[in-house]
Amino acid sequence: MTAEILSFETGRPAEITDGEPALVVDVEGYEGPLDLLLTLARQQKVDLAKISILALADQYLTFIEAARKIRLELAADYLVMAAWLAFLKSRLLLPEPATPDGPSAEEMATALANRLRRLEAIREAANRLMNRPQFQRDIFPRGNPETIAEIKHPKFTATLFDLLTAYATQRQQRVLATVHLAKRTVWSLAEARASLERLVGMAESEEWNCLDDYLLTYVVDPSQRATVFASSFAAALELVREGEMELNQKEAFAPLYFRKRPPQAAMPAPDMTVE
Amino acid sequence: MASLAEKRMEDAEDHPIDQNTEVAARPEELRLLEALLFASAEPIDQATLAKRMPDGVDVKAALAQLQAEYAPRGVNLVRVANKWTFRTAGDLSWLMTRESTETRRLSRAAIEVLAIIAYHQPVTRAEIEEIRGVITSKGTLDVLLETGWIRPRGRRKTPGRPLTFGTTEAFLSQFSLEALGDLPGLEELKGTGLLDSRLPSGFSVPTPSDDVALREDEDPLEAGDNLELLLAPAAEPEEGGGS
Amino acid sequence: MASLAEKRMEDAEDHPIDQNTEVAARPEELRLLEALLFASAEPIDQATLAKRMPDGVDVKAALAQLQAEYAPRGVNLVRVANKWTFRTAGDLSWLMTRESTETRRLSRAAIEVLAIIAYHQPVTRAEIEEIRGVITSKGTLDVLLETGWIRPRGRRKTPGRPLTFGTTEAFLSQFSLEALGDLPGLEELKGTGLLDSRLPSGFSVPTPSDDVALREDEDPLEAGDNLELLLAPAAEPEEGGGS
Repeated sequence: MTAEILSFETGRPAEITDGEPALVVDVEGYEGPLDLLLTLARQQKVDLAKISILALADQYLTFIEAARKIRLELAADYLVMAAWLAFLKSRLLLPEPATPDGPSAEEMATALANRLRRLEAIREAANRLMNRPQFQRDIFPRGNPETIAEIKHPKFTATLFDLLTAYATQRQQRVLATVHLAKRTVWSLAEARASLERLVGMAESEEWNCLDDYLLTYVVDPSQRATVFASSFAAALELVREGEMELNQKEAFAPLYFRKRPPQAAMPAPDMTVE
Repeated sequence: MASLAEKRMEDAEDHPIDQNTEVAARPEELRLLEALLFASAEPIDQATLAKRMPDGVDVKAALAQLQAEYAPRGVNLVRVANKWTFRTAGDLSWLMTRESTETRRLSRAAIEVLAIIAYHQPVTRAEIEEIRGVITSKGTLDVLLETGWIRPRGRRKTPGRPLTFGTTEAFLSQFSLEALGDLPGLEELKGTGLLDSRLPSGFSVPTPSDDVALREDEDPLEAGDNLELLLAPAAEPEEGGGS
Repeated sequence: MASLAEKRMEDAEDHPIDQNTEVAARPEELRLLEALLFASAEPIDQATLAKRMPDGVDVKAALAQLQAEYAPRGVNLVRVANKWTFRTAGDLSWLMTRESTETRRLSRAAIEVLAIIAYHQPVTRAEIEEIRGVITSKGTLDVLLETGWIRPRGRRKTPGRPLTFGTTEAFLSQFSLEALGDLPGLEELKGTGLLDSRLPSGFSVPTPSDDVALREDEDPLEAGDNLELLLAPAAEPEEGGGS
C-alpha cells in the first residue's frame, strides 16, 4: 500500500485577492474551524507569528456571517470558535482589567497563533513526508527474490521424567486393565452354604463323604479353588454349629469328611475330633 | 613504503568503483553481502548478516563500502528501520510505474493524522484532535491501522486511560527512513518548540519515539483489549453527547 | 599476465578512479536497466527492456556492459531462455542455504515406544505392540530413529526374522544416564510414585541392558538391510499379506 501525495490546497478556495471572501462559504472544504482559520490567516500573507489575531477574528466572523446568510448548515465547532473569537476580540479591544482573572487577552491571542503555527508546521511535515519516495510506489524491492533454502535440523527434547512417566503409565495401564478383566468370582458364604445344604440333602445315607471331592466337582477353574474352599469350610462350620451336619478330620491338613447329622443324639465317630 | 598488498587494500577502499579491473581486489565479503541482500526480499539486520559471514569480517565496514558502491546505481543499498536492503533508486520512480501495485489514496485527514502520530508519538487521539482542532473519525484511524503504519502502543496513565499511538517498522520502510530521527523537518519542528502538545510552547521539546519500550506515562495494552471496541465509542461522539 | 603493480598503473590511466567522475561517466541506461531487472518479478527480454528505455539507447550493448560489470560480483546478470535477470552467483549457492535447528517435543506415542525399547531391549516391533496394546505407526519409529536414540540391533531368530531395537549412546547422553542400568527398577519406580504400589505380584520391570553383543536369539543385521524397506511393510500390514 502506498500513500498518494494530496496537496493540502486541493479543493481549497482560490487565493482571495481583495481579502473579501466572496466565494469562501463552502465549509465542506475545511477540516474544522482551525483549518478555516489557518486558511484565512494565510491570506494575511505574513508570518503566523506576527499575524494580527484581531484581523483574523474579523475575517472568521465575516465568513461565518456570510455562511449564515445563505443558510449554510454550520457544525457546532465553527460556531463555538466564532463565539470564542468574538469574546477574544472584545477582550483585545478593551483595556485590560487591573487584576486579570485568567490569561490575558494577549496570551489567549498568542496561544491561538501558536495552535495555528503548529497545525501549519505539522502539515508542512506531512507534505515532506508524503513527498519522500515511497516503497512500492517509487522504489521497489527485488521483484523475484531468491529463496534462501532452509535446512532444518530438528532437535528433539524429552526428559527422563517424561520417559519414566510414559513407561510407568503405559505398563501400569495395561496390567491394571488385565486384572480388571479377569476379576475373580468370589464364592460368597451364602453360595457355599446353599451348595453344602444341597450336598448334605443329596447324600442318601449318613455316610462320611470327602468335602474336597465335592468341592472339586464344582470348581472348574483352579483359580477359584481357594475361595470355594474357604467359603465352604466356613459354611460347613456354620452348619455343624446349627446341628445340620458333622465334620471330621484325622489330623491337621488331612482331607475333611462330612455327613448328614443322624437324627439320634450326637454319636461322634471313634478317634475323630470335630473341628 | 607500503607493501603491494597494503596498497591494494587502500585502493580497494578508496576506489571501489571500477569492476573490471578491481575484481581481484574486491573483498569476497562484498560478494557475499550483495548476494545475500540481493536474494532477500526482506531487509536483513547487520547481526543476521554477520552470522552468515566468515569470521573476522568487518560487516559494518563492508556494508558501508557496498552502500557507497551502489549509491550511484539504479539499485541502492539502503538502511530501513536499521535493516539493510537493496531497493531501486528513488529518482527512477518514473521508470517503475508499471511495477506499481495498487496505490491507496490516503485522505488529507489521514495524512495529517499520520504525520501527527509520527512526529508526536506516543500520542493519544485527544492530543491529535487538539492539534487538528477537529474530531478524528473512526474511519481515518481504521484506514491508518489497515496500512500497518501505525499501531496502538499502550495507554496513557491519565483519567480514562486513553490509547497511545505510534508508528511501526512498516512506516519506516514505507518512507525509507532509517530511524524516526530521519523524519523530514524534525529538527526544525523541534526548534520551534511546536512539537510540545501543550500550549503555549514550553521548555521541553519532546522527541518522537517509536521505541517499543513504553514511556513513563504509558501503561501496556491489556490482553483483552479489543481495538474495534476501543476505537468505536470515540468514533461516534455524537452519541456520547459530551466532550 | 602483467604484474599487479603494472596492472594498477594501467587502471589508473584507463579509468580515472575518482568515484564522482566515474559515476558521471556511467551511462544512465545502465542504471535504468539494473533498476528494471532488479524489480521485475520475471526475467525480461531485450525487446521489452528496449521499450522502456529512452530512444537511441543501444540496449544490447548496455546489457553486455552490465553483464560484464556484474560478472565478478555476488550477483550476476544472466540470460535465461533469451530473457535477462539478476541471479546470485552460482558459486555462492552454499550461502543461500540457512541451517537452523528447531526444537521439537517427542509425541506421547514416541516417548512410550522409546521407554519400552529402553527397558525391554532388544525388542521387536511386535513385542512393543504387545506391551502397548496398540499398533506402532511407522512415523513413530521414524522419528525415534531420527533422534538417534534408538537403533536396529539385529534380527530375532523367529519366523519373519523381525528387527530388534535397542538404545544408543546418544540415548544415554540425552537422558544423562551413565549406563542403561541406571534406569530405575520396579521398586524405585514404586518409590517415586510413578508405579502404583498395589500392582499384582506377577508385575515386573525388566533390568534393562544395552549390551552391544547380540543375544542368543538375535542374528546380526545384514549388510544390505535397508531401514526404509525394513520398516515399510509393517507400516502397511494390509499390503504385505504375509512374508
